[in-house]
Parts: sequence; C-alpha cells; structure tokens
Amino acid sequence: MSETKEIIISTDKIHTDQYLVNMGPQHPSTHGVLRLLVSLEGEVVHHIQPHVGYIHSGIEKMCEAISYPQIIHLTDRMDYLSAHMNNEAVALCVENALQVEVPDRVKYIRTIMDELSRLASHQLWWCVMGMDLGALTTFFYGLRDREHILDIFEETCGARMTVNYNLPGGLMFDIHPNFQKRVKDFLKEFKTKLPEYDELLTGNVIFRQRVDNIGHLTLEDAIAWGVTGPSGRGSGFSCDVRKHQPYSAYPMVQFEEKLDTKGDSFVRYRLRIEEMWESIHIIEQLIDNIPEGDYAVKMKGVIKLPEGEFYQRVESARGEFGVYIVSDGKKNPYRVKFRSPGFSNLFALNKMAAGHKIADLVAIMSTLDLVIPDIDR
Amino acid sequence: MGFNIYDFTGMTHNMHVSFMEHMSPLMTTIVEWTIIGVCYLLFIALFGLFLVYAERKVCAMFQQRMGPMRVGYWGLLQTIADFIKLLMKELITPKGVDKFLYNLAPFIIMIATFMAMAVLPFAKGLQTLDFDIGVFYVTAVSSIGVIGILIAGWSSNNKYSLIGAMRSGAQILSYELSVSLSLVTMIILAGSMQLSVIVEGQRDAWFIFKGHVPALIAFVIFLIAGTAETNRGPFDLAEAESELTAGFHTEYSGIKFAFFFLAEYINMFIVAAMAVTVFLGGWMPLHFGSLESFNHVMDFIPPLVWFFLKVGGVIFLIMWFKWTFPRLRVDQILTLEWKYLLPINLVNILLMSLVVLTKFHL
Amino acid sequence: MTNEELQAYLTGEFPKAEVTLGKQYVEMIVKSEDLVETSIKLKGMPQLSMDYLFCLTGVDYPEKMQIVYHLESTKHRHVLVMKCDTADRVDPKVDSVREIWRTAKYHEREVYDLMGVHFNNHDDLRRLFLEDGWGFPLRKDYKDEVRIVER
Amino acid sequence: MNGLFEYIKTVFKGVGTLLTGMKITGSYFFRPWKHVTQQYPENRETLKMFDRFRGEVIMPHNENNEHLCTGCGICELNCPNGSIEIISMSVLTEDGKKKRAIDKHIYHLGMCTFCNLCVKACPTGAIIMGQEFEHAVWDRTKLTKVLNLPGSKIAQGVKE
Repeated sequence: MSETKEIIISTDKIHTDQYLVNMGPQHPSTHGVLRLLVSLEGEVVHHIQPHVGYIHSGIEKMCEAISYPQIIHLTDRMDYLSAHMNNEAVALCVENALQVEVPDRVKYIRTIMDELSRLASHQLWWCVMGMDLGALTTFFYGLRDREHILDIFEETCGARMTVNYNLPGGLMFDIHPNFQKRVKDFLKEFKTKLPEYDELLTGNVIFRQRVDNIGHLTLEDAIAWGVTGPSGRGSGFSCDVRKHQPYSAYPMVQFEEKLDTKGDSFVRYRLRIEEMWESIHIIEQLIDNIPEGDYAVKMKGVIKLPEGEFYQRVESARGEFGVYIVSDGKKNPYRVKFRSPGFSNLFALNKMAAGHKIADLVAIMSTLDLVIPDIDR
Repeated sequence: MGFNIYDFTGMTHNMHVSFMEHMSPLMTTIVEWTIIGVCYLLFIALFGLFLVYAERKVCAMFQQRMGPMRVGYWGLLQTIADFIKLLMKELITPKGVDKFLYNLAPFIIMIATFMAMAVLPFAKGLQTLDFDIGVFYVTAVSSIGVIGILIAGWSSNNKYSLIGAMRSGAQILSYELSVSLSLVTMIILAGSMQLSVIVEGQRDAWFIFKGHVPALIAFVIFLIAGTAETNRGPFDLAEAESELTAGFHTEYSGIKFAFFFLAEYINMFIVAAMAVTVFLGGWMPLHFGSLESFNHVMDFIPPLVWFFLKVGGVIFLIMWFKWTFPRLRVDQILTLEWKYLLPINLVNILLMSLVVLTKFHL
Repeated sequence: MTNEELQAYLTGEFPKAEVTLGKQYVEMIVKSEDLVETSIKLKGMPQLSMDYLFCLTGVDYPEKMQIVYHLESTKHRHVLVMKCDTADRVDPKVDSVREIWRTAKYHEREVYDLMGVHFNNHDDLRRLFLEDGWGFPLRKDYKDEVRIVER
Repeated sequence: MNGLFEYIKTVFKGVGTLLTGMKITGSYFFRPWKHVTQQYPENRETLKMFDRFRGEVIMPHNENNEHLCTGCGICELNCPNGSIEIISMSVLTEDGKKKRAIDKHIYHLGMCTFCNLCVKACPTGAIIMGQEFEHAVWDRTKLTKVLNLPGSKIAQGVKE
C-alpha cells in the first residue's frame, strides 16, 4: 500500500488526470455482465464504481406470483454454481414455517449435495482464478474434476447445474443406487488431484507474487460491508452459517471453520482450497451412514404458509445466502427477498482494490468469486 | 566427410552464375531478390500457420484435450481454414483512429519480423545475409517491432490498447538488455558476431556444452528474455486477455489482426532460431568428442532437419512456459529484469570471460 | 443473549420501540424518526454490538411501507429484526443507515430502485438495477402490461 | 554476504516452484491417453444419457396407441412458466356418462425449464422426462409439441 500511495502523490506533482475505463459489461475477467467503472492513474486503480443490473431478471417479483415449489426451481437460476444451497434455503424456510421435520435421510443427502456443490463451485472458482491470472491450463484441470461432480448430479438429480433437487418437505427423488459408489470414487480420485492444484498454482512463485499482500480487507471492513464466505473468513470474520446456525446434517458432522486474519488475496485463495479439503472430510463422514427412510415428507398438494415472516440462512459457496419470505397465508408468498452473498461482497471491491494495479484488480475480483446472476437476481 | 552433400553453398553459387550468364547484373539482382522474397513469404505464411496449429495441439495436450480435430486429418487444415476466414473478414476501422498510423502498424511489425529472418542460417550456405555483425543486427532489428506495437496501441484510440502498448514498450525496452547481454556472453566465447562463424565454431561441440555453467545460465536468461520480447505468456502483458481484453490489437480485425498474430509466432521462431544458432549449434549435428560411430550417424541427418528439430524443441519449451505459468504484473516484470536477470547476466559475463581467458572451454 | 433475554433488554433500553418475540428472531419496530439514533445505539452498545447487517429490504404492505433490517452481533451471536414503518406509501422517506453499517449503502440503493423508498442523507441514491423512469416493480400496485403476464 | 545468500536462495526457490508447475503440465503432456474430452457428434451411438436426465417432457404410448393422461390439468397448474397447456374435451363413456378426456396436451419446449414439477405432480404418471437433448430446430414453432399422438385414447382402467 505504501508504495502505491507514493505513486499517487508523485503523479499529483506532475499534474496528471485520472481517466475512466469501463471494465465490462463484456470483459473476460468480469465473468458475466458486470461493469466496473474504473478510474485509473496510469496503471494504478484509483476508484472502482460497480454498475450492476445487466441481467437483473426480477426473480423476487416473479416469486410473488408462483407457489413455493416453483420458487425453488427459480432459485437455481440465481447463483447457478451453488444451485443446491439456494434450493435448500427455500425448502428449509418453508419447512420451518410449516414446522415440518424432515427425515434424517433427507438431511444427510442434502448436506452431501451441499458439499458436492461447494466442491464443484470452488473447483470452478479455482480454474477461473488461474485463468484470470493468465495460467490457462488450470481452467481445464478444474473443469476436468468438476465434470465428475456434475455427472453425479446428473445421475441423481437429472440436471447438471440447475438441479432443482429439493422440494418443501424433502427431495425430488431418492438418491440413485450408484450415488454412494460414485461419490466415493470421486473423492478418492479428487484427493490425488487436489495436491496437484497446489503444485501447479499455489506454490508457484509468480502466482504468489500476484496474490500475496494484495487486496487487504480488515476484519472491521469485512463486517461493515457484510463480506461473507471464504472472502470474509479470510479477514477473520467468523461467518460460517454452518457453524453458527447449523441446519440439515451439519450439527452431526465434525468440521472446522477455516479462519485467517491476514485478509489478503492469497488467504482468500488458500481458505477456499482448505474448504475443499473440509468438504471432502464432511462428505466422507456422511456418505457411508445415510440412514434408511423416506426421501420426502408427504406434503399437501397446495402448500400454504401461515401468516408471518420467515428467514432462513444457509452457507452457499460464496457466503451467506438468505431467504426472507413474508406470507399472508395464501399459496403465493407476499414478498420474497433473497440475500445474495455476491451482492455484499462485490461492493467491498473498491475498499480492497483501490490503490492497486489493474492486474491486481482482476486478481482481487477473482478471489471474491463473483457470480453475476447472484448479484443481480 | 559425409557433410558436404548437405552443403548449399555450391547450389546457390551455381544458381547465381547461371543467372549471370543469361541476364544483366541488374536483372539478376532483381530476380534473386524476388526469389528470396517469395521464399521467405511462403516460409513465414506456411511455418506461421504450422506454428499456430502446433501451439493449439501442444496446449491441448497440456490440458488433457485433443485440440482441433475436425478440419483435415487430426485438424491439420484447421489453421488454413482460420486463415481463410481471417482473409475474408471485414476490415473494421473504428471511429477516431489515426488512419495512417493505424494501417501502418501491422506492416511495421511484419517488416521487423522479415528483417530479422534475413540473417538466420538455416543450413550451410542457406543464409540470405551473412553480416559480420549478425548478432548485433538481430538484436537491433527485433526491437523495431515494439514501435509497431506502440503505434498500434496509440492509434487505435482505445484505452486498453494504449495501456497494453505502454506496458509492451516498458517491457521490451528492459528485456532487450538481457537478450543482448546474454548474447554478448556467447560472443565472448565465440569470438565473432558473424552467425555463420558462430555456427562453424560449434562443429566439435555446441556452445552450451563448451561454455559450461555460464553458457547454461546465459541460455536460460536468453529464453526468459526472448519469451518476454515476443510478448508471450507468462510475459503477455501487452495482450493480457483477462485484463486488457486483447491489448494493443483489440481494434484490429481481419488480415491486419492476422499480421499481428502471425508476427507473434514468427517472432517466437526467430527467438528459438537465435537460441539454436548461438547456444545449440545451429544446424550442426550433435557430436560427442570420442564417439566416432555415433558422430557419423548424426552426420547423416541433414542440417535442415537438425535445425528445425532444435528450433522445435526450443519452441516447445517456450510453449510449455506459456501454458503453465500465470502472468506477471507489470512492476514484477520490471523487477525480474532489473533486479534478477541483469545482475545475474553481468556476473555471468564475468564468469564467461574468466572461462575464456583460462581457455577452460577448449 | 437468548431471544428472551434480548427482548427483555431491548424493551428496557428502547421504551419507544415495540419489541416482540417473533417465531425465529426478536423483532423490534422503531419509529422512523428514531431510526438512526436506535441504530447507533444498537451498534455501539457493548451488550448489543449489532455490527453485522446481513439483510436490508422493504415490504410493501397495503397501508404502509416497511423497511426490514436483519442484524446480527458477531460478538454475541444474537439476531435482531428491526423494522421501520412509514405511513406514506406513495413517497416513503426513511433515514439512511449507511454511515452505521456501510453495506447498507447499496442495499438501500436496491430498495430505492425496486420499491421507491427515499433514504434521507444517502450520498449516492441512484437506481441500481433498472433504468431511470422504470417505476418501482416490487410495489404491489406496479403494473406492466407488456412484460408481466397474469395467470 | 547474508543478503547475497538470501538472493541466491530466492532465485533457486522461485525456479524450483516453476519447475514443479512444469512437471505437472509436462506429466499430462506425455500421457496423451489420459485425455478427458469426448468427440461429441462422433460418439452419438455410444453416448447414453443417465436415465433421470431431464431433456424434455414426453408422454409414453403403448402399442395400442393408448396413454395414461386423463386431462386433469394438474401439470398445467404446477408448471412455473406456462409451458404446458391442456385442452380437454368431454367424451361419452360406454355407459352413457359424460367424461373429461384429453384433446391436446400442448407442450412448449422453448419455455420449459426442465424443473420436473409437472412429472412429479402427475397423478397417473402419464408424462415422464425423456432423455433426448438435441432440440435445435430451424423454426421456433417446431418447439411447440402436442404430446398425445393423433388418434390416441386413454388406456383402460386409469382413474383420476
């Protein structure tokens, strides 16, 4: 930081102007249609103003006209990389409102699916992170491993990304007979692949120089800006909903909330890699112990929530995802609000990246792991 | 010596004599220039296309993919199809560009590439210009290319292009130093700047073996700096796809883009060819001092094959760099040059001088 | 603090507000003129230290517009739902809390964009997602004949 | 002197990490049989989708051109985006009573999001998810399909 400050001061003396560059909406590193209005002084980023809304699809408004099972299928389209967590959030919210207790089998399967989604999401994040920094090969290694998870999803849920596997009161189907074997095979293989990730990128001296001590976010800022997920935990913000307000089978498993206080890009990177190990650990505890039982509770044909307000928080791959449902007793909700993790995370970008170079801005944005439909909804 | 059958000196000399018999000296010069020009043009076009294909296949292999498979057997005609597509594309000139410079830039880059090609010895006698300052000429000419990049970036009237061009300017200015100094190290060993003499000097053993550790260090530095000078990953800051979309050639389309694209690959070839000529014995076969029969077998392989095999090896190494490493940041790229490569290089020159003074290399 | 303790504490601390125990969280309805003062207290008081605003949204009820703040204390891990009503549905005005919780800046912009709630003292109150002159789609009386097909 | 030692150490360490990375990519380069990509249109014969894969909604018919659909319209109600339209008609049964039956089960593939809610809701199991995934057509109207075949009727013994 001190170096960059000096640069700014010295350019003041020569009297130079800042110039504005539009990064996006069509830009390779914004991963979608995000526009960053960046004011630059030479290579140094002075201020970033994010402009969102290019794929705002009005999901909250649409939800007011449809029933609860239908809402679940819409949540797939928000954060498509953690579709299952979003599904689960709505399903849990409806179940809590109706005070339905789902069987243990459902909880176990949901948790396994959550962690598989998290793995898939982090794998994609890893390969995109490498690509943003110019190491294009990581992209294919990440996708190669993610393919196995998507195959598992496809076999059990019937779709690869927009899984729509949850219903209020349980699951859409029971797990496929091959599910357990496939998951175990995948974990066995992925455990040999994950160290390769480290060798290829984590240890690499060029990579380390690009991310070490870049994009600091203090604990105070992380809380104030609501930066959650691995990005927030990198700053020491203990915000894992799985720990603090456990849902599904998370109370029954042992896992660690990975925390670090340094808050730079590398820590955010490392925490995600560690979270992958943690996810593997969680799945391994559950996969052999899925209890017998029904995969869904019998629900009424038309689900009506009692009057009132309901909020459900889950930990999606990017951070805390929340569903706020206001019901007036009809089969459609009165108001639905989705608290998306990316929305809060994005707006802390200026805090992190101002004063760094353009290349660092790209790296910092990668470590935030933004998904644009999640921000725009 | 089984060597002489592969000597092109006689052939070119005979051609020259027969032209002189039938034509006036002026006409001869014109005809010879035309032939050479056409040869180079064909070579650049075909070899450039092949390099693009090779790059795509190599990168696919690194990434556990197959690469182009559709057009022709194993996608061999893919790049030709791409080239035809580029030829037929509309040439878009954006609003507000400096038209003259905008159109000039691709040609400057192409011309610089052509000029550097002129001194490369492909085989004995197969060399257009044999300057006595050949190495110096190559380093001088290869830095003309950056003018093309700067002009392209500036005239495009695009902020991304300008940033890319400025990065490229800073980068090539610094790395020119390392390239020259690592070549100087080898010139101390070779005792000449003439490329044919340098190659001849490696008849018994390549310079990289002859020069012991200093030559190896110089080779590594030359590879790094050469990669940087061709704007290839991990030094592709000027293009930096994820930061600047395409850097200095963002606004170019069609055949003008193809010029930049081709020039990048031909520059890569030039760097590899220089590395081969100066460090790896040029078109000389691999010889080990005492293994007579082995040396004879090696002699039977034509020098052109040797040359292109070695060039291919070096190009593969450069591609390997690109498809493994992340990109450096602009200040890090300068740190690498000024804080690491330059001091190491200077020490290395000293070491090499010591080696040469003590006649250790013989 | 548990929900009951929190409710008792808040009732004592904010006599003007209406504190109830909801199904999940403690709910507190504050008057719009007390909003900023209450917020500063909520964040500043060491027993409460509600420093993490994780959700800010608005609900358009038939007779009022309600802004809902979901607050959590990262220290004590208790959650509070703070609500602020404005009787004026057509041109609702609420004080901004962006100085207290910085993330509120963009959440308030979103609420302004979709529900048309004006936040006083907000330094950058522009539309976030939609174009200027679009209307406020999350209001119940929003009509769009072209894009919304009623079933 | 210590600084010089550190300097040399960083150089070697840096080069070492670079070589580790090159080892990974290189190891895959020299094992080309480890390719993971599929040659898609060429492998059409062997490519089999998972049996739960949701490609489209289909209505299976038996050999007598009979289906199980009663025309109740529950799938239409459950569809989130209106991609199913039921046109029912009344037919006379053998004992002279009027009974509702399906005339046309119209399915807009272009609007479908493959959420499986209609299949889940169907009381008679008349519609299921098919595994066909190559839906590209030249004309958008071709995406509107009538699921019950012409001349088909409801199978015996299906109750609402």
